[in-house]
Amino acid sequence: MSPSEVIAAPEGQRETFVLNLGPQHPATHGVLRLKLTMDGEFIVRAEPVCGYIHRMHEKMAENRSYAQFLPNTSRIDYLSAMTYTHAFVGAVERAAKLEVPPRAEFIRVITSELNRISSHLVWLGAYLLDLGGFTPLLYAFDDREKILDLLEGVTGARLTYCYYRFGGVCNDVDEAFTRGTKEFVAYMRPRLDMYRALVTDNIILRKRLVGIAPISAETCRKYGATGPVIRGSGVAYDVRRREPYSAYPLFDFEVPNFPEGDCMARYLVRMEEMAQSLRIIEQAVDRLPEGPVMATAVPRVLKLPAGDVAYAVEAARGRFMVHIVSDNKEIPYRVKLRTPSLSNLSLFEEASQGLVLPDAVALLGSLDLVIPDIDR
Amino acid sequence: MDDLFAGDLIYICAFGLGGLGFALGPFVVVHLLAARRTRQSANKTGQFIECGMEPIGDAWIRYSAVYYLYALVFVAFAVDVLYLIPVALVYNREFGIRDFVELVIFVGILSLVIVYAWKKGVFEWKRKSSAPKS
Amino acid sequence: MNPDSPQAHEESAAASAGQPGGNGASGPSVLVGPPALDQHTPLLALLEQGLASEQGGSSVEAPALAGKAVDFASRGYHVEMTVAPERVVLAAQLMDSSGFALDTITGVDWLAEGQMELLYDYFHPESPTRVLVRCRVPRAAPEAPTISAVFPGANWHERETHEFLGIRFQGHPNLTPFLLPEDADYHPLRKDYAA
Amino acid sequence: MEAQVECSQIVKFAVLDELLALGRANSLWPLTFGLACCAIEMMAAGASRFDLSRFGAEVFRPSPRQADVMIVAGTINKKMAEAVKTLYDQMLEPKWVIAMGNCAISGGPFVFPGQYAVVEGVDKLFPVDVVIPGCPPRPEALIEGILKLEEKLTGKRRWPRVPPQ
Repeated sequence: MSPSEVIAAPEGQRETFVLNLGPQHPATHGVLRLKLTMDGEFIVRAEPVCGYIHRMHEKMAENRSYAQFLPNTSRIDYLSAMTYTHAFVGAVERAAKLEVPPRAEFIRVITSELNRISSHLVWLGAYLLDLGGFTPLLYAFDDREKILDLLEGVTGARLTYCYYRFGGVCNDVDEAFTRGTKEFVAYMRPRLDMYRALVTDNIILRKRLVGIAPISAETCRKYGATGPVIRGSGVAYDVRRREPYSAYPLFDFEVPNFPEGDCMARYLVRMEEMAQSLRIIEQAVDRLPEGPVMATAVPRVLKLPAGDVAYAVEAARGRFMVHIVSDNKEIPYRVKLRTPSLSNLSLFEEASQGLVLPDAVALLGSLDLVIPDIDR
Repeated sequence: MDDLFAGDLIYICAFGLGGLGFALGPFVVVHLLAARRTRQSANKTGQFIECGMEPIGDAWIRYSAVYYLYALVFVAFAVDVLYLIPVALVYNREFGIRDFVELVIFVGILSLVIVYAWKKGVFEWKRKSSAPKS
Repeated sequence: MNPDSPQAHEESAAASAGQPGGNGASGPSVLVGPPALDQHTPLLALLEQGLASEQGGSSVEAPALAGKAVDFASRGYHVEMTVAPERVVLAAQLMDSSGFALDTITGVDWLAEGQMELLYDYFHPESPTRVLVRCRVPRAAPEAPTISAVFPGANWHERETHEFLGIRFQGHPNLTPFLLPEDADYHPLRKDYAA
Repeated sequence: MEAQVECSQIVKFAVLDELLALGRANSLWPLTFGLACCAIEMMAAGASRFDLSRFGAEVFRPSPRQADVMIVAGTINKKMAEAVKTLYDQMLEPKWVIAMGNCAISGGPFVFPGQYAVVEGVDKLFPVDVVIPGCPPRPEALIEGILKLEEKLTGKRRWPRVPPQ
């Protein structure tokens, strides 16, 4: 018994205090509030409080037509805006049975994967900022600017693209985009090796992440966590493989997963995913078919048949599913947005039991949350 | 009172006043030059900073002993540096190996605090309380 | 227009493996769509048999366990089950035991029919099967048992459905507003909600 | 919001104030207050390509006590309004507010009949100095906003205004 253990307060007078890791905090990447019941440096109970950026997306969906809701889809999770628009557009196409020309499908895959890489780069910069390293943010954002230039050339926006339409994409991809994408893939691969050498193999990062906050596959399933969180716990669940949509079955790519389930596993999954996305983009650009980018017979006023339709995509944070209930009018009756960040965060209370505060911040960063994605 | 004694006295008073001035000077300057009030929208200026939220509960509770031990190790080395300052003043008069050896011995003995604290597990931040384990 | 039972054609080979499934993207080569419908009939049988055995003698409300295979290409889920409110927890346990994960809980306010509907979406980490469990509750006093004991992830979904539509979940540990301010007593997603 | 309370200092200097204003204008420390999409563009502005540190504004202080300007980057909703007002009060004078993006200016895309959650514009809570339209505004627009605030402080514009083509 070392003297420091003897000095600890006796049982009855043990006091915990409540700390607000509140809405305005650099570690929460937005306005998430964590009510932490702390005992010294250890977390007794962490209760996430959400709703500080609730923007009524589902209420807006109920009084706008399908086309008017498109801009909203890229503001739910603005870091992977393409995949979110892809889900909404896919759901409407699935219900209205619209044929999307193959060239549009390929363009959707290319832009979605570029968007996934840019989202992972923002996560890399912000996560290492949480762990104390400032420089990787500058490198990651520098690479990300190259992707944003490519996407801006085609869609005109940097963050909230509204590029997909029901039945295709709104304008075609020019030669500069395909050449630029090839150059970007060639440029990015050595950069990923540099990140591996500089950041992944850094002993301080390994000390902060290896073995911290392990999450079992069973916990992920119980809470419905998906994306890099469940792939970090050993389950190779990827919506692009499980429920093949768009042109993804035509490309071969692995689904990286690591069995440990700790923060390092989730980190490695995202780093590996960037390399896989580069592979997909390379294949898609090489086999980009010619032809129209917009389906021909798209009705002016879109009315979905009565009933439910669901469409799931693999967003950067996990499984994003749009569930539309329509009653044969041009305005949807109810639109449910199943967002990955909500399920990924719901396991935080259980996973952060007994962690030290800095490890809880490392766990929070490894879940890669976008708070408007939770609050919708 | 011969003048030597007066000279020293003046020197000490000047030194004391200078110290006092350094201590109280900023208060005066701030009072004069800083803005008197800040604009309010919910007059919460005095509230503790807790990410924009109302702090819950009180901070005056029994903390675990590890914080105290961490502070103790810091104080030990603060005092260590305190003694090194006068040495630094006279260190380069006529350099002798003896001064260097004395210095190393002095710092060596004081750094035994680190060895003791490390062995006692202060730096591992072990959980010293009996709160419900995870 | 009661959207309760979309005319899902039974057992027709609509989405056989050969024909391009998904949303019919006729890519240069044939897209392999999700597996054929018949792959789900064993699951369907398991669920219905599971529900039937639980239900014991009283088989009066036969529709309580009407489950049917649905064409994935037009609906996005493979199996759809309509369940009475008190059987929701049982359906959740069946889903949990066969390895499903809760996707989300959607509340729909059918104002015209004076009913509210709860849609439980399930996905499976290892298999492509998607299941939708429907449950109708009267609009006057919308009540449903909580499944947060089976799926802890449902805790937040139920809190959100409660605050947006006012559907009470019996046995829920902490049914306070989740996204709206703590003292919110209005239900914004109800069709008759006036700001 | 109470009347404009007199909060300038006791002792005033004519010439020194201009020097003070120039010093403040070139070292505006923003409060890290990213709410939504505009926060990503604010981070991009702080990162290597757009580089806010050319204007002395790259030190993002998390604590309101050490921040000079509050860049409201995102949507303020009613549950968050209380916290925003607390943060504004906790900032020390001289302080300024930049409303970045349409949501901070007027509620932006989330204003529709029957909306129940969004505060339509941050100027309903406290006075705003500079307004940057856009959804989200580009990093260059944020830099222009900071230059506009510097112009407001020092009275003259340090960088030549680019005439719109």
